[in-house]
Amino acid sequence: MARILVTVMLKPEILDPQGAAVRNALGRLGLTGVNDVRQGKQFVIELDGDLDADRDALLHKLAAELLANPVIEDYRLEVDAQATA
Amino acid sequence: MARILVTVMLKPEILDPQGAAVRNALGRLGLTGVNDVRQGKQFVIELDGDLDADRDALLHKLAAELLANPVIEDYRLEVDAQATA
Amino acid sequence: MSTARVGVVTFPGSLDDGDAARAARVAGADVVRLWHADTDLSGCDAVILPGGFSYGDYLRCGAIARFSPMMAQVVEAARDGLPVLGICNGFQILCESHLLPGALIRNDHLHFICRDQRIQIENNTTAWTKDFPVAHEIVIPVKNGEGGYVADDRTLDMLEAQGRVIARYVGGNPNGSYRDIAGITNESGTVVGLMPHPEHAIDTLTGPTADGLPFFTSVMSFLNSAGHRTDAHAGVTA
Amino acid sequence: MSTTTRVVDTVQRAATTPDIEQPWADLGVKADEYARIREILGRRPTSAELAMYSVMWSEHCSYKSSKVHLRQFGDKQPKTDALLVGIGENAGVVDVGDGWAVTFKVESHNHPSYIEPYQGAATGVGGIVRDILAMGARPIAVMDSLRFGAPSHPDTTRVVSGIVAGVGGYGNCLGLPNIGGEAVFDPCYQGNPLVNALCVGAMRHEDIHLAKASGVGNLVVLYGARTGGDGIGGVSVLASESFDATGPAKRPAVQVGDPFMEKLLIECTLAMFQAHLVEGIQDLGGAGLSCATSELASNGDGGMRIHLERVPLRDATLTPEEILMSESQERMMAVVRPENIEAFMDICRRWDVIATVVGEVTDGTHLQVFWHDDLIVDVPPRTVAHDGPVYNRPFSRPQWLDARQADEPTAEKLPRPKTGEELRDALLSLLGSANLSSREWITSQYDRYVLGNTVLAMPDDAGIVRIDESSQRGIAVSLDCNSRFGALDPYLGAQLALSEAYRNVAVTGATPLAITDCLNFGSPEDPAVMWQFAEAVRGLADGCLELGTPVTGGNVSLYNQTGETAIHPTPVVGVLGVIDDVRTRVSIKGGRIGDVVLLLGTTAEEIAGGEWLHVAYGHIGGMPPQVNLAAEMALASLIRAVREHLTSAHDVSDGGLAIALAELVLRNDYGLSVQLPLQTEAFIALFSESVARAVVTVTVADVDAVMAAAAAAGVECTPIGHVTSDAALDIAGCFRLEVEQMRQPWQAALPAIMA
Ligand SMILES: Nc1ncnc2c1ncn2[C@@H]1O[C@H](COP(=O)(O)OP(=O)(O)O)[C@@H](O)[C@H]1O
Ligand SMILES: [Mg+2]
Repeated sequence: MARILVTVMLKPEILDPQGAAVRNALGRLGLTGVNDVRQGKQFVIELDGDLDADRDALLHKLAAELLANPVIEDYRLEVDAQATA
Repeated sequence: MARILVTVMLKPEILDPQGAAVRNALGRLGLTGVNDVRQGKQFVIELDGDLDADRDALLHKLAAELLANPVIEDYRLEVDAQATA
Repeated sequence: MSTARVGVVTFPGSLDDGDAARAARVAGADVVRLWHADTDLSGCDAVILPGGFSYGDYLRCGAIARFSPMMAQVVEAARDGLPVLGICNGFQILCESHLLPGALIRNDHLHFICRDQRIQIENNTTAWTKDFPVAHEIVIPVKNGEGGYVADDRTLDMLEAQGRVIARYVGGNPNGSYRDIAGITNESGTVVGLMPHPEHAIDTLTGPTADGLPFFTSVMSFLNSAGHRTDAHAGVTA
Repeated sequence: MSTTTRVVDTVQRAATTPDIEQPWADLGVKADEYARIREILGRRPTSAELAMYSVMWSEHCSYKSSKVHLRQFGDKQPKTDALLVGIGENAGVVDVGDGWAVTFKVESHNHPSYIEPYQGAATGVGGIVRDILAMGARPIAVMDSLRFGAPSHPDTTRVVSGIVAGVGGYGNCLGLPNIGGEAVFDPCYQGNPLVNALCVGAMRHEDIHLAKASGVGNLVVLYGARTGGDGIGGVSVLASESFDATGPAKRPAVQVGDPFMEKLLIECTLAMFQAHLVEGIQDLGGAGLSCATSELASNGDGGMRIHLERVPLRDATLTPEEILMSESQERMMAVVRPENIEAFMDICRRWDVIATVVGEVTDGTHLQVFWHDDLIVDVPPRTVAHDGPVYNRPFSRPQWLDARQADEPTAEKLPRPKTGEELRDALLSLLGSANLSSREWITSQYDRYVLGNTVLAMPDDAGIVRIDESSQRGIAVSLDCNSRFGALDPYLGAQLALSEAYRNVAVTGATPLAITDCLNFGSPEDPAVMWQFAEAVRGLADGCLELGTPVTGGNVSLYNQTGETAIHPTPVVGVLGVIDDVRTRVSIKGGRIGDVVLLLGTTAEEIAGGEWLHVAYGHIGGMPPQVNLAAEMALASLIRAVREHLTSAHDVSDGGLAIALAELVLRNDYGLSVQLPLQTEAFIALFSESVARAVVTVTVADVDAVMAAAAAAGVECTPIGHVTSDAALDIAGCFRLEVEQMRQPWQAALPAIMA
């Protein structure tokens, strides 16, 4: 079994209204010195068997084009070594 | 500067319609053996100065009660050591 | 006896506050508009948390509104018996505030949905449903993107056992709500959360039906029946 | 971080370095335009000035290709007392009676919606709402006219789902009911989807605000979102000029909307209007600060000074040129008297909106922009905002058009259904087609109830919103266009769009008053396209003159083409009507068992460009239906006169009578028993798309009164059947279809495309 984490964040230059809302809320609730908050998505993907080269390549492609919207988002893909047997 | 990552995921027993939709899409696009997909949120929080004990405690409280809804979600808080000066 | 005062809270991003105020007025209430940043319930005998996208609903619906100064007042007063109706975003705020159990998540089909929805009123003893006949079926608009009611099985069983599911979807579940739940109440039947929008169904000119009006007349009858006019709330807010 | 030794290109530097090479061509400025800028200024422009001129003189902002034609809307403007503010302002304003004024406009956001469908469509809605707000009105409803590529194309679901979610996501979050629109699929829009968004606002006459900066010493305030690098991909060439080694940060071409911020902006702006704190106001849309400052200054009576470094930024690396051109959303600019500024700021604080005094109105004649202490822009504002280039682009009737028009869809060439069974199957295939099937997959994603004043919305012919709860006064709006008609004949195509929108408003019982339009065409550099454009404008202007409904404003979107292939001419027309008591409106919903069905209007053999031909053969050829605006007016006044007698009404347009009848049955779950007029072939009676027709239901007792009124109005009125209780459409001698047989394909089509 393999467990993959894909994290998708808006590109730094793109407006992130959700992050801004969270930043303001944190400030209102007393957290000082909050410089910036960005909000993204995390996908936890559990695959049967292990991640061979083919599936790894496909996964990267799908992360880049399906999970992330390449026009406005970047993605990061990590294999969760602990959970991956 | 400190950089904190808060990841919020639905508790395992709660239905995750977004995760299910992603699982189906991955399958349709040819990724085999996808067992499960869960979709959560990740917040990247940049703080001025370093994370003292007070702010750390407040941040945990806010992560638990504001960033996550404890009724349906769990959170994980990590300090991004690399980015944190 | 003076007319009952019903407060409607406006948060930044509230959208149905005007509609809720209109509905309460049509039901005969003296309507007071309450502002999220204020800390005074202005002697209201009941409060409505209207629909909309408070704070853009960016983090989670209702998550940020819950921390507003006005909500601190509402939560405290609700624990002392103030009737509170949360519609849609208001329902989400009530769950986020833990005045009601469970939570509302993204619709199972992942789309915003606006349609005329059949629902059955299953509990006509709450402050907000007492004017409905038993097991009455009505049609009112439902419109939400995150309207799926979820809770763990124990909570759901408890709500069922205590008759606290006040309304259920019939003829198709619009959002994947567990057990077709459209609305629930607290133990005392004073706080009600409802996903569909009765305030958009108070006359047939602008709504699909006038089936929503009894929610608003109910609270008036509730307040007017002996013992529930809570001038005592002045004490809470003072 | 790189240290940047930035050279500020000041006015003084420009004067002393006339020969520096400037990247005008990369900014889309033509050689003669650059020469003209130098002539206007008497020197080379600074890079900031070049930035301003380049965006303001672009096709999108200056209308340089379309201007010479659009003048006809003014020249041929019908006499009317209804027009309070005409073309040229952010949006036109119409008097709707009782001291109420309504402003409405449709605008395109086509290209961005192809690149990033969700955000493109969302920011399209956001932009048009700010236009309406800037007139002093409270936005009260939105509509959207959408065009997508072929239903079967692999890219279509991405575009449709993103655009629909974007229109809904933004409009729903603003709390504006969506009261109608269109959604059309055609291969000509592959790669060129159209998103035309309309917003309507209402205000009292005295609340009309204009975009002008007057009153020396008055303050210029920028409020709303911070400025980021949105939509300025192109200007980066300027920024790279100004930096040494290291290039500028990457700038997004995609604008991301924040509807929550816009909602705050609306409430905050309306509160300022109410407190009379605003002297002049302008929204920031295309060309951002360049546009807002130059237009405000140019419409005012003095000059303006702006301190650009005061603009709150989301991205500290932005250069002054980029700040001037940024298209960051959700921003407004107001002119405020100094004595009112505290009150203004208080309102902004209440709504958590950032507001900054960035300049003032001066007694000069120039718009001057400072970056810290350096003067970087010093221009006569009119030359930027209004005196842009005007092209007389060559246009000529395309040679292929004769052949196309001669290619009549005759029965010999393209066989038509004859037997009852064939006619029934034809109706079923239309009901299950991409363009005539239920729009519910789309419209159920839009909130139509918010604000509690929606009297009619989808699937009715026009949207109606009440504007005054005490008097029950309301307005009706419809957006329409069949672009295949335009492909056959652009002059007639534009008039047919007008005709249909007018009819949709009229069948509700409202009185059509005024027009807005969004002209979507291919490249103006192609003389054939330019001819189509010119013909469409001429057709629309002539049509509006005849109907007595002025064009109050609109939008032009050119370059909608892929390679050499342009979209069909798509002049989307929005008609606004007034109804003095919304309780008297007539809807598709209605009619009781036993009611008589009347067909109003005259049917001729008009098949070309219509839906049956499109679905059966995908054929484009022949001449579109004949335009008869006098008949439209007669139909409209008839319906208005007898509206109290009508239990329901529905216009006959796309798909002809067959579709109109099927829609009545589907909406009301009753049956219709119909006898087609004997003198017409059944196929023509059912599927022809002749104009100026409607079906209405009336109680038996009222039939004579309505027939008499029709005779008096000169409208042919034919009883064709009655309402029955058996939930089926029964066309005597042809076929019988149960409601559920029709509902199945009708409901399944869009979900199947989107699956
Ligand atoms: N994109 C859209 N947005 C909102 N409403 C729409 C859209 N597309 C279609 N509708 C609505 O669906 C109904 C049917 O559309 P259509 O058949 O094009 O109407 P019509 O032929 O009367 O112009 C109308 O009420 C129309 O306003
Ligand atoms: Mg119509």
